[in-house]
Amino acid sequence: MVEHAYLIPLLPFLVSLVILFFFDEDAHSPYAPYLGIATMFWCLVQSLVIFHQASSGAVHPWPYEGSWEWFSFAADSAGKGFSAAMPIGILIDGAAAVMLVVVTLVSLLVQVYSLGYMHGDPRFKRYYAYLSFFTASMLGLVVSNNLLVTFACWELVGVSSYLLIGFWFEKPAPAYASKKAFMTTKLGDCGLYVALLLIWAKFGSFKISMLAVSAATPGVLTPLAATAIGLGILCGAAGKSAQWPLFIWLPDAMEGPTPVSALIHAATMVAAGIYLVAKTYFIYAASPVAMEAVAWIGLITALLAATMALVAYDIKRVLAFSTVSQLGFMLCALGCGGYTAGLFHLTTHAFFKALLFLGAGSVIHSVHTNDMRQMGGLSKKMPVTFGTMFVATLAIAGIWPFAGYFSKDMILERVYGHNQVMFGLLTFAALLTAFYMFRMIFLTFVGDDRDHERHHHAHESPWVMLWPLCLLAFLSVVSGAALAHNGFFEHLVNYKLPEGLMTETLAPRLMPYAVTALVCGSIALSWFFYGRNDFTLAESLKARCSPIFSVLENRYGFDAIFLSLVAFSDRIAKFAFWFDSSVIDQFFVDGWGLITRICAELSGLFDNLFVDRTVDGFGGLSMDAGVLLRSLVTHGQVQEYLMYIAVAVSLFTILILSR
Amino acid sequence: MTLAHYLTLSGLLFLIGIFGALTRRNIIGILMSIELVFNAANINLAAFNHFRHPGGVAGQAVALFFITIAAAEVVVGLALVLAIYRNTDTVYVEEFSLLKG
Amino acid sequence: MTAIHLIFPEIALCALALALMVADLFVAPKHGRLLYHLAWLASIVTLCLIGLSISDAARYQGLGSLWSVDPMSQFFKMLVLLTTVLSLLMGLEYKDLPPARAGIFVSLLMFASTGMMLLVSSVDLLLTFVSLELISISSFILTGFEKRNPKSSEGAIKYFLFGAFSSAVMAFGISLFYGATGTTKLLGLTQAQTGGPLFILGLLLVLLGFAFKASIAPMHFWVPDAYEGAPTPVTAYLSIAPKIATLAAMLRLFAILLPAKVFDLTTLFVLLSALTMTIGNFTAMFQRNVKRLLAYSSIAQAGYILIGLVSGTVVGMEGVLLYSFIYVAMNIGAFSVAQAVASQSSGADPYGLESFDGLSQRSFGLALAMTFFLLSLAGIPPLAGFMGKFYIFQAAVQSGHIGLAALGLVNSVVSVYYYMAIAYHMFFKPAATEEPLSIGPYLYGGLAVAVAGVIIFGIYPEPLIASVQTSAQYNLP
Amino acid sequence: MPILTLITFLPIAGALVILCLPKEAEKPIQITALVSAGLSFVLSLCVLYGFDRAQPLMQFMENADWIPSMHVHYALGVDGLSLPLVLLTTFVTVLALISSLGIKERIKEYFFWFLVLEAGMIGVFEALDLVLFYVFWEMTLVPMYFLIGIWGGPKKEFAAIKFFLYTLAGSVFMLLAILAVYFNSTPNTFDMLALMHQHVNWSARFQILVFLGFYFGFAIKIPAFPFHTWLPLAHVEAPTAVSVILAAVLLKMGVYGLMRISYGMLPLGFAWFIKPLIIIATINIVYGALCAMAQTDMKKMVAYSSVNHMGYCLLGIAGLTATGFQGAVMQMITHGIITGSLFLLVGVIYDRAHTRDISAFGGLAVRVPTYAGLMFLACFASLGLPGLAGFISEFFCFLGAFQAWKVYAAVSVLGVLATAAFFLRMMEKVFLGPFNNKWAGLTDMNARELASIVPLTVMTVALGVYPKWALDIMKETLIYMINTPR
Amino acid sequence: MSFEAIVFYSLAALVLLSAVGVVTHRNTVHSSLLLGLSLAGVAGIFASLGADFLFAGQVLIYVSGIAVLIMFVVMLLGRASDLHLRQVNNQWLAALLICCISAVGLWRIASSFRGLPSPGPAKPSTALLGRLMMGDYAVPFELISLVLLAALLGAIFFSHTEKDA
Repeated sequence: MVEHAYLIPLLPFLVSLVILFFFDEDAHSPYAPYLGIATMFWCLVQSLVIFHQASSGAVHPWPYEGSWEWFSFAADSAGKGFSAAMPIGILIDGAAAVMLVVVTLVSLLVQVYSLGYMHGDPRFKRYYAYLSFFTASMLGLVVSNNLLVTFACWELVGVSSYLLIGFWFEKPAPAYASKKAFMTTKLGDCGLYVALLLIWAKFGSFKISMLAVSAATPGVLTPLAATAIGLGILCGAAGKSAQWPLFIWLPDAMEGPTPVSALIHAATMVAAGIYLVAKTYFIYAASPVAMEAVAWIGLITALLAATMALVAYDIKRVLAFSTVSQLGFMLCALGCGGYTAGLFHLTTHAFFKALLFLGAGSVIHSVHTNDMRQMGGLSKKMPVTFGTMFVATLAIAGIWPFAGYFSKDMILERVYGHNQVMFGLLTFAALLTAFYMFRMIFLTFVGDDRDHERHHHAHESPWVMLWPLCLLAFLSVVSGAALAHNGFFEHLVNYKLPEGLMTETLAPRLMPYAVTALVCGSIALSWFFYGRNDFTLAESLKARCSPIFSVLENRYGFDAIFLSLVAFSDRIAKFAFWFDSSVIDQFFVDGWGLITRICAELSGLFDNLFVDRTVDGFGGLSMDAGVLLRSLVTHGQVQEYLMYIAVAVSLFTILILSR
Repeated sequence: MTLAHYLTLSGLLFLIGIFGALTRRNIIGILMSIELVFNAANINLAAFNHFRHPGGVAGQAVALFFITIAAAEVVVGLALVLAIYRNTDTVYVEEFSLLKG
Repeated sequence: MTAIHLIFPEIALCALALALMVADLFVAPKHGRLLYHLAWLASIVTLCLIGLSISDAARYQGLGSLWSVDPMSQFFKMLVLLTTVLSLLMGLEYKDLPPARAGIFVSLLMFASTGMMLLVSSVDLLLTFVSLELISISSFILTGFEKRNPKSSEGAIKYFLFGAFSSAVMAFGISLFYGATGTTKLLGLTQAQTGGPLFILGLLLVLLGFAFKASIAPMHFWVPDAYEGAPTPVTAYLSIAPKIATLAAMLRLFAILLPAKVFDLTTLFVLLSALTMTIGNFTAMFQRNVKRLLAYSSIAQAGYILIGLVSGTVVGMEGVLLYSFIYVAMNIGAFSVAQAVASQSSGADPYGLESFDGLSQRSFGLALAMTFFLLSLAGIPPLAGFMGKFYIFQAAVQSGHIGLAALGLVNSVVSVYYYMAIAYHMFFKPAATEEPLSIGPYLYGGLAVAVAGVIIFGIYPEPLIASVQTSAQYNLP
Repeated sequence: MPILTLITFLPIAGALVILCLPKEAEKPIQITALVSAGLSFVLSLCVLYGFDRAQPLMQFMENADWIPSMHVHYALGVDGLSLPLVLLTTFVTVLALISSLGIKERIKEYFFWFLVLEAGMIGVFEALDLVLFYVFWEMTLVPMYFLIGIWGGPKKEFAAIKFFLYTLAGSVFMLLAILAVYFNSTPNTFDMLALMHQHVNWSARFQILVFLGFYFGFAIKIPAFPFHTWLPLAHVEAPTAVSVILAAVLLKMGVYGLMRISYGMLPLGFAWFIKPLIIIATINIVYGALCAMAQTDMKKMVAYSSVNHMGYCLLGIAGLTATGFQGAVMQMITHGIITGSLFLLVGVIYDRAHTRDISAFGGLAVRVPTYAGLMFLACFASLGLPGLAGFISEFFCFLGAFQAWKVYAAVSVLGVLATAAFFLRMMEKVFLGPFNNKWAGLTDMNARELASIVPLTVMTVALGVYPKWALDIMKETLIYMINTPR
Repeated sequence: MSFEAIVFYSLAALVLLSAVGVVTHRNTVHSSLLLGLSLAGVAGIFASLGADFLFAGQVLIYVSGIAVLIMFVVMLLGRASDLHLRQVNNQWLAALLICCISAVGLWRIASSFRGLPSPGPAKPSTALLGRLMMGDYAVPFELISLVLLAALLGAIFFSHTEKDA
């Protein structure tokens, strides 16, 4: 099965084309989604089989790599050109196997969920085409054995994200958000682009397996180069995974349909950055600086995003900040040498965050608003949604035995081993997580209904939307324990760090319990503020700390910085164009015009300027010089012309004199 | 008398002719000045023939040609003056201003 | 009376001209056109005679007392005659010439051609001077031939004043030349004779006379006035035949003088060439009358040809020949189109640029032909003008005058500006009238020849170049 | 069979036939034009079929004496560098002609000039003799002048003469350089292939001077900063199909010349200029993108994006690596295809709305989905989205340049970002957001427009997904060019 | 001072003074008369140089031909107002300057021949001239007739009043 893994990205891609070109837009044909869902189901099955094969060690050699020639091109080596092959192929290792399952599963569930959520949308078919296209690109990114192809898919997921965020493009906000998302990630991609160039310059190959071998060979990769490449990739990852300082696009990306947010901006695409860092871990292994940078970026992001989530009222925004924060956890783990921990959290987080988003979608579908202040008390109206979301919240908060407990614990353990200040900060972020997640739950589902009208019309979503929730809830409960069992996950992804990074400072045994206790305290605090149907305390706190609140609500001003950056670049562009049209162009046109005019004045005979009607440059030139020169030679006067001849004669005689 | 005397004479005549051609406003005046230039050339020819190349008569022959050609030019010129006088009623060169660059 | 047989074609042309003059007496004024036909036929007959002299070089080419008949002179004579034929064809379609005076017109034109033919053969300053005078006097009269058009008379009188003045100066120069050498013959000048200030001043004044005829700056001021005033066929004729004939005479003079190392004429002529083409082009830019524009353009073209002259190499000389040939085709073509357009123009100035408005709508073929001529004049491939320029610039680069070549190239860029101004009127402006423009059969024939020349020799110049290479030989000791 | 001659002169034959047709016969004129250009395209496909991709040298060579007395030959041939460009020319011309079927006035003249233009362009890429090269090079000027000047926009006359003078000014220096090369070769020759071996005898000083002469000609065509200012004007004023040709083919002539002549004949001159070249390339990329960002006119924006994209070509060349060269050639092809379709698409909207102002639209994706889809695709291709044609070529350019010029290449990446910025802004303003009811009457693309654009779109995707097809044609030649001892 | 010198100087004075009169005199009729005088002086110079045929030619063609012709035309076209008009244009100063500059050069040339005395009394040259005209210079001689013919044609053409006008 694994040798046909190329089908996994290929089929959705073809299906997206089929849907786009062969299905009718207006007919609300039910086949388009079913075709997509069926394909995704097939992909899931295949992924599960591969996962099974991988976990049972049935694949030899492992990791599996299948490679074909994409094209061959002219390459250089020491000033000599030669024909080099650019491979395209699949590389299935543990991380890929896990990611395949996660992506296909979430995608399948989201597609099913969307049957209900997107029902009746005028661009229903196109939605499915985009989803399939996105999934194909994402899967391509996961399985590719070639960094160039990975980058290609990386960009393609960006485009599908662009298309899906801006799916309801008639509204200005999604249109703007989609552009912002694309541009911000593109900014990060510039770093990745340079990193790719550096990789080629250093290794002369993009094949990941080859790179890994070369990187391990002493002398090939200098620490400086490794740092540069590592930072470049980090740049790309920061863009895609919405890390500080490029996280600004993710909250805005919530303008897209909620299932899309669940799929792209929670479970899969945003994880691509983490995945890429993991895939190129061998480079970071060669550069402690890059590694440290990864860790700190992750940590900063985790903290900042968590604080921002504290004050958000838009349910999807809360989840978006939470996502950013959790991605920061993962990155921090990777930066601390926690390869397994990072990927493990990636996996579990995919399940419960997708669940949270889908649940939020269900809520929004029901009450038609995103604003939590207009919700409240929905638990009675939407018990299934509430139940599943509560499970997810427990999971993300890291309560035993839910999935998040295991992965977060692994991360903290790892970070503790690496740097205890970091550990402290990260633990704080974890506490904040629990706080704001429960704040969300309390505001949404608990207490009184604050908007009776909306509450009255609220209803449980159809089952087509609910059973994906249930399935995800199930996974949120069991996946952590199951995967962590006997080091199953660690064995599966199986990355051996170089000796230097193996910091075996074991965390105290009591640490998990202590953290859990603290988390519980945080939840209790959250209940104290928001769970009692009495917000006076929260309000007074807000009033007292209003500067802090406004900083948080303004996202620490990062949005403003980026806006001013955009404005600045616009100004530069305007200046460049002014320079182009008024300086360079004028220099040539007017310069030419000036020369022409001077020559014409000197040659002395002109009346009517064909020119001044056509060449704009002539108009601005001074006429005074013309008048002056012209008065020297008037027109048509025979004897003045004869004078020239006489002058020539006298010049000749002087010439004779000089001899 | 040396050749220098004759050359001085012809040179002065030449310059007077040039001056006249440059300054006379009347076409016929210009024409007459041009005749002076021709005569200067002829004096040159005759003088050179006499002083430097006494063996032949080429100089005189050329002078004879010049005289004839000058005559032909005068004829055409005067005819043109007549024609243009009929058209424009003037013989002053500055007054010809139909053609301008 | 040595070797008079060498100039039989000239004698024949002259005799035919005299015959036509006499025939005028017997032809009724309304049948004046007959004389034009006879005239161009006569020119073709002479052309055939020259062809004969080329085919039997041993017999009909050689050194006479005052003239040298050699491949180069025959080449230029053919060009002069070709121009004569084409101008006469234009004259057939020109409405403003008095039909009653056809005899005078054609015989004067043929006299002038005779003068030019002798001029290109002449190796004696006296003969040169007399031929020049014959050309000049005929040209004065031809220029003023539209008696009822004051512009024509004015052009003629200006032309005359310049001509008389410069020939007087030239006469003075010849007298000095004679004084220095004791002869008017160019051949057999020895180095001893060519040193002194007397000789040099004489030579320079003689060159001034040439420069006048070839319209080289600063002796070009008569050109636009005379060209604008003259009847268009005469303009076409004057813009080509005297110019190339004079340049041929200068070529011969150079060929004799340069080996004698008299004096660094090259520097002077580099300056003159640069001045001529620059003034011509930059002034042409501001013209609104096509005849004037083409007049300035012809000044500039003379500047280009001078580049070949100053190169002083065989290639440069070939370039002069080649360019002259191509110049005939493109200039006569341009004037023919101008005449055709003006003849059916209702504007205040028939030769104004406005007359060309929308020509492409009225006659695409004519507009296209004009475009070809103009582009050829500008030196855009694949038209013949490019080949000419290419050859000339090639010669300049070869002989180290790279700066001059560069200036020439820059000038040709500038020239595109005003050539394209005509194209602008022809193609971009809407036509004042929609009625198609028709042209007469003879003009059509002349145009066809010119277009064919411009295109064929642009695409396949080899036969022309080959013939130029054989023609660029002269009989000199 | 002299197939290259046929390819080159079939359009001329078509033009002559058109010249003989009466101007009222619109259908026959259009059919003649399409048939002759189409035949030319088919023949160039035949050349592609017969082309030996493993062979780096010239193929299908034709050689005949043209002007023996000046050692000028009529020599044609294609190799991996020129064949793709010939194919591009014939292909794009057919599509441009299809799109030109919408031209309503002065049809005869239009198609006449168009076909002459095509012949000139094909000839430039095939010529193996410098004089022939120059002749074809200049042959493109005049038709372009008329095509812009007659059928162009409001400032067409100025644009036309500016284009003409600018390019001519450049090419006269080229002529001077050609002459210099000729006289310094032994034996004197204009044969481009023979001249490739002459540089061993040439001093660095001479090579530099000659290089500059050629460079003026090429830089103006490319257009390289600061000689690019004719381009926005000419593009904006030209009619759609002509903009397409201008962007897709004409600009390539400059890059082609740089690679074929400057690089091949003047290694020392080229080496001397390599530093300025990389700086110019960087300026072209970043500055071109910035200028494009400031535009409100869609067409002008695309025009400036051409400046930016040709910067990539220069970047690739300046790397002096096989990869960079590959990128440059590939970029020429892909830019031709992508920008060609962009211009066609802008023309579509202009035909309907009579404005190209970005802010005049809004939300058009609802009304004209096909158009929007094609436009999105073209824009994404232009900003270098992987999977579409622009990515691979751009990437190779960077890859090639990066090996020699890390900082410049890295700075140039900013240009990619800026490109994305202005394309996205254009897409947002025109197609997304609330629908502007002013355009309620807008119709989606018709069959003619689809016929002219869809092939380009298909090529965009095809070359993006499977670039092997194009890369294989040029690969061996470029490797050979790099490996030739210099 | 020898007789020869007296003759030369008096002739030269005649030529130059009347030439100055020609170019400066306000009355064109007087100018033309002075022209005749000047030309006659030149004829005298020819005679003193022993060019007897040239002397004859000068007297016949110039003095009695051209000068008289000019006089006729001047009188034909003369207007009373002419006498009150300035006959010299406003660039006379520049012209004078140019002439002075040229004069320096010409003087330099002339002065280089200061030491060249007359080779002796002139021999009669008419026969030689005739032989030359019929010999080497036959073609220019014939050509001159063509020139004169052309001039004649021109004169006829221009002075002929068009009846059909």
